[in-house]
Amino acid sequence: MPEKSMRNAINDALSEEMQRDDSTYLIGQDVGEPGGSFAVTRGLYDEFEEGRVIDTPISEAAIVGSSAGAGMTGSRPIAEIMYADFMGLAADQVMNQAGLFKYMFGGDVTVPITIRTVNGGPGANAAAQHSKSLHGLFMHMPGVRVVLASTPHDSKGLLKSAIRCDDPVVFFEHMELYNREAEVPEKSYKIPLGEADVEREGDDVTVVATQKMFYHARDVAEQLAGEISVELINPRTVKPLDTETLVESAKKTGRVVVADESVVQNGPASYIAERIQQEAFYHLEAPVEVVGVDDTPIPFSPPLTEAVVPDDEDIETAIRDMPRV
Amino acid sequence: MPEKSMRNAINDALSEEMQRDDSTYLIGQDVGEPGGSFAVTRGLYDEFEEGRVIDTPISEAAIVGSSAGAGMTGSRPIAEIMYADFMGLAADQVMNQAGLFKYMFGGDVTVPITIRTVNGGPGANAAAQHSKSLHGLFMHMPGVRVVLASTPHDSKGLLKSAIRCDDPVVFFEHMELYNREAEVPEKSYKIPLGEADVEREGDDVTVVATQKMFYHARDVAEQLAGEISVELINPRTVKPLDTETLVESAKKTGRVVVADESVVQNGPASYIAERIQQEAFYHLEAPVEVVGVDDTPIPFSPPLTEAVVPDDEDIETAIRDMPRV
Amino acid sequence: MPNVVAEHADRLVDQFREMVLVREFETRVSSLFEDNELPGFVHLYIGQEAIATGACWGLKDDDYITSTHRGHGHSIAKGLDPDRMMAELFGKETGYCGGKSGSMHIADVDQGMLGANGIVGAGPSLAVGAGLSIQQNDEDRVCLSFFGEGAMAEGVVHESMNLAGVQDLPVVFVCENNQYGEMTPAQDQHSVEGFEARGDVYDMPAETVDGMSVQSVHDAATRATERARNGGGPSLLICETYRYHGHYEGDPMVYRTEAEVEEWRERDPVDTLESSLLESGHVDGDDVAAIRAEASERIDEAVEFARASEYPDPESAFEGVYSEEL
Amino acid sequence: MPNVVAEHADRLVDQFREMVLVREFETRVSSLFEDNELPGFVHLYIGQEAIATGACWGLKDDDYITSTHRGHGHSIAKGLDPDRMMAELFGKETGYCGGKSGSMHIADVDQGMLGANGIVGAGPSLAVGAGLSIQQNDEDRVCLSFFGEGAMAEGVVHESMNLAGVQDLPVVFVCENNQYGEMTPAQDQHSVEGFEARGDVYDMPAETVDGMSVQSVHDAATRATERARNGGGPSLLICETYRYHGHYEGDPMVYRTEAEVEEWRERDPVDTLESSLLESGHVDGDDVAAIRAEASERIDEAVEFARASEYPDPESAFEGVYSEEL
Ligand SMILES: Cc1ncc(C[n+]2csc(CCOP(=O)(O)OP(=O)(O)O)c2C)c(N)n1
Ligand SMILES: Cc1ncc(C[n+]2csc(CCOP(=O)(O)OP(=O)(O)O)c2C)c(N)n1
Ligand SMILES: [Mg+2]
Ligand SMILES: [Mg+2]
Repeated sequence: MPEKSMRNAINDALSEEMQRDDSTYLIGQDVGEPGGSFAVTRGLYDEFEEGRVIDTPISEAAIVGSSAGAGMTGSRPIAEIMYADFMGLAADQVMNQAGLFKYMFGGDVTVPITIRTVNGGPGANAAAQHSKSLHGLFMHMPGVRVVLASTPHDSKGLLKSAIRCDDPVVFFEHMELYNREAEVPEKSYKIPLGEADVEREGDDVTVVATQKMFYHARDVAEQLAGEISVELINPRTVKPLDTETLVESAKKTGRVVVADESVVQNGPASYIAERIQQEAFYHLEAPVEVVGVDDTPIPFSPPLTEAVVPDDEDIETAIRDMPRV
Repeated sequence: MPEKSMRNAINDALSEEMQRDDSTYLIGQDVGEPGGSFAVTRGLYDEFEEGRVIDTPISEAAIVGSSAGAGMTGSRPIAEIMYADFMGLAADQVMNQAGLFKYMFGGDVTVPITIRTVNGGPGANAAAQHSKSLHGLFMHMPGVRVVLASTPHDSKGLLKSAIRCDDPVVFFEHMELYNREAEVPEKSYKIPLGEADVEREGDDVTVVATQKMFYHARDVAEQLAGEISVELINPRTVKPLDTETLVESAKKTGRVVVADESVVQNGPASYIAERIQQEAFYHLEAPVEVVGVDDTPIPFSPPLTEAVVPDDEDIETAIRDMPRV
Repeated sequence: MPNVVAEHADRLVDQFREMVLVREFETRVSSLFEDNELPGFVHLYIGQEAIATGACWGLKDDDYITSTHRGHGHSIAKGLDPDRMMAELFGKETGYCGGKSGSMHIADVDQGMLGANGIVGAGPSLAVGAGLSIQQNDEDRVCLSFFGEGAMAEGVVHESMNLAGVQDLPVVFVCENNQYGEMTPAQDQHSVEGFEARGDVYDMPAETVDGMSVQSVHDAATRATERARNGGGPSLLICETYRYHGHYEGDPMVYRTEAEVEEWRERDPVDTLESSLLESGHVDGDDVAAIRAEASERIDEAVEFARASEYPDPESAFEGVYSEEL
Repeated sequence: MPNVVAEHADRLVDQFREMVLVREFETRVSSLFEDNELPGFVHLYIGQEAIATGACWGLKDDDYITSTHRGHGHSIAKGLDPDRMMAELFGKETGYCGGKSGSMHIADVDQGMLGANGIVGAGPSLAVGAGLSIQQNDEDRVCLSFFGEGAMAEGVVHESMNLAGVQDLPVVFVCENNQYGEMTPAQDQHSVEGFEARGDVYDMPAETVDGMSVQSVHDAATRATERARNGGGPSLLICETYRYHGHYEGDPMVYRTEAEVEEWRERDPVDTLESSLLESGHVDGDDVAAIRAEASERIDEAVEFARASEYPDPESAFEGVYSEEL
């Protein structure tokens, strides 16, 4: 299998799905001729006929709102919002429009839209308004599915499923992972929304890790091998959440660390921890440990960013601090 | 002590604080001469001199954004957003502006603004876009404090603290509680942000309940008295959260139910449950139970609304289902 | 207007019939609400009938509209069935949305009605999306987007008109200026004189129309929809009108005088049209009485249908959130 | 422009000095960035100097401005200290925000600079808030709000201008039309010809200004700020300009031609002013050389200051989120 960056794997998914289905189109700021701000959509403007790749004004609400309207009228739009940080400007369009129509209108309508956005990479030192991981906000909105891209392989398969899904999906790509390369199959494949991936089996402790934290956790698991046996799970989609896989693992190991780059306060890692504790309670040796950002905006200066954003050291500490490991 | 509705207690708090501090002003849709959509601001337009109570166009982003700017320049604005459901339109102004300035600008600036809004009352059958409880979204935003009004007494004291607080505060009033009456002291008083209220002591099970769920829980505790001894706690502020009081109670009773009207998925009740499980783990007899809305928009028709929104029955069931109670 | 009436007599009689039906629907809703037969709250269209009827008249079944919290008139004008609308207001399972929407979210996407909407200013961005669908597939359709003058202040309305202008979309923006947004006068919320200048901002034709005259609305809307159909891009119509009832049923209406209401009533779209038709001799008193009786009966039926219908199964409350269960 | 130069020679020389300083700051930042001395990313103001300098010239220390992601020029023009700015770009503790902001959020509220802002379109609503503070306290202040033409498409900018218009606030909206929003030409994002019509929409004077001429910007801004100070309400200035560098440093700039850049360079605000001043005899070559050398030294100092400063204590990362620890 050839190696591909996550950027190119996503680009492939977009290209394949747009070829497959004429009702798809791409819409966002600079996604057209310029090829997107992280070059993810490069080449698509030339590949497809006029109008399939639409550059917009800087209008996040209209990008997402129009996608909701287009989704109801036979299109399958794929919208891009440059950074998840800007999703606040389109929060109503996700929460009160796209996410509610199916239900509110009695169940028959579908709103098959995908909103791709970038969980800002704090490591790029773009500071507090361009660095946040914000999938937690959207997990709280009924009717909306929430997917996290981590590996090139998964990103491609998940994005294809997201585009084909008849519900609104918010698809988060982590900025610092675009250049990561890994093997990606040549042939077309999808990964169902709602299936966690057990990346590595283990007996002593379960680590549930998303996006960049997944890579940190993988390194840690590798290093600890022989000493502590880590079972590493990437949930991949957080809504729906594959609680079954997570709970099963928790029951086996009895110890769980959940690592996610979002803020911990009412954040996704805390929620996942709660679900596991709820369902695996009588099998747990210790409370589920949460690794994330502790109620702090992302600062600019590298030593400050490093202090705030969790890394492999924090995951290792959480594992080692588990009682009786 | 005289009895007062929550509406009037809030009105009193606004009036007292606006008299006390000339740098305060009220801003929102219909808050002026019309007296606000739930009549909460009635009389204030006449009470204060011109310009202190400002009616705006229907522009949620500008209402909150301008408050952030005014807060930085010596004012202490009190903004009203008619329904929490509309806060999506001002999410950026809370998350990326008001909430971040102090930190992002190096710590010296303060943004002393209060955003009052209404956690929609699903019982009023206003359906999916006018019924949500949305404090969970704002708990996830660093720099922002989040307060919930439940009783007339607490509402007044908490709102006064919120207005005097030098940080942005989102203050949620539950629509169905405006008419509830209870004793409110004549003299001025404040309730600190971050102190839970132990409404009732008990030994068998701790119930943590917010806003309308607090009243349901109070009724249930009353009914169960003699059979099951319920300790009832109203967290009052969810950011900061008085984890200490909650955990102490959990350690004592060993069984906890958290009831909140928000969606459970990545919602405040789940987060509170997680915090308690984390810190009281070794004292718990059972996993913390969560009562809330299960991943569903609020429907219109009364039998549907009743099915979706938790009530006293759900709280009682959760208590009775606790193992070995 | 005698000449105009003569020229378009048949259509005007039909439009009169529809406007009477809308008025009858709304008047009945008002009393049902007062009698506590309807849950939630309702915003009535009484006074604005000429706009929905005039603007939707030339639309095809497969054209689209977006609506607002004040959407009953738009729904009827787009061909929705009063039975199922009324059943929805009652929260019954036979309602358009199975009791999930109520007044504020009635929708029938198959009929091109993309939904009433409880978020002020939400419709225009949906209309832009419908316009994008039409443009993508080169369809012979248009989308009309109704919104109140209060919505003019919402950011997303601005974004949407700008995007429609830049992309030359087949969307007609129909602003109904009924002089108030809730309890606050329009002139306290905007430079009302500046509404038309938005045409220059978004590079689309803009026109102010007498919203109490179905003929005027019809003419302007026909020009705008034809232009949109022919690839000429979006337009903006500002229709001057008034609502006689409160913002919501139960509104004490302290913010305006009876005299003001009376002044507007003199321009009532239904009554003035009736007078013109009578004057020009295209209908007589009996015809009018028949039309009114017919509307009344139609709404009787709708109310009966709604009353006789069942409440939805509570279990259905948990269905339809996702396209398949999660 | 000889007459104008003669009349305002002293001011123009001072403005020239400031514009040279901004250009020197930005040019140095560009090379520091290329040398990987600066973390994050930076958006440079080169080409637009006349706007910040011209618009801020008449401001008092206690007047306010709001800025953008491209904010270094505004900061210098509002009197911020290049040392502390540069230290902030380096992420050092002596920076304006202790290393927490970087290029995109430099602020000094005490100096009336309400912050660069990484959210396009965020500034105007903050400016409206400053305007409300000024109005509440009847202060003799104004707020200038700088934003790019791309921000014109953001809903909150529309809401803010509307609110400023309705409330008659002392705010001057300064739109810098540098022809591009990131990589997309302005005319693909708006009806550029329609920018001025926003004045009619919000009932405020609107004026298009040569943003390459400090004199033109100065004149228009002076009129607008005077009007605002005197209770005359808000205005809109649209300043036509250009950025020579990429949207961000590192931008490959495939979206425009070298010829286009060259065309604009002929109108360079610093060079044309230099020529005018030389021509009119108010400065000679030595003066210019001295001014340029002085700026260069000033920036040398700033860089030295920044380099010599310490990184902040990592523990400080957790401080300053709330006014007291939660
Ligand atoms: C985003 C949002 N803000 C506020 C409201 C509350 N609200 C409902 S209707 C209304 C007034 C709307 O005025 P207008 O657009 O003129 O429509 P009209 O009611 O006059 O038909 C307001 C403020 C809302 N529903 N949505
Ligand atoms: C809300 C938001 N959307 C998108 C972006 C990404 N972005 C940063 S600068 C920029 C272009 C802004 O254009 P303009 O307002 O003309 O300012 P200029 O860069 O030309 O100075 C964009 C789209 C952002 N920072 N914020
Ligand atoms: Mg209106
Ligand atoms: Mg620009």
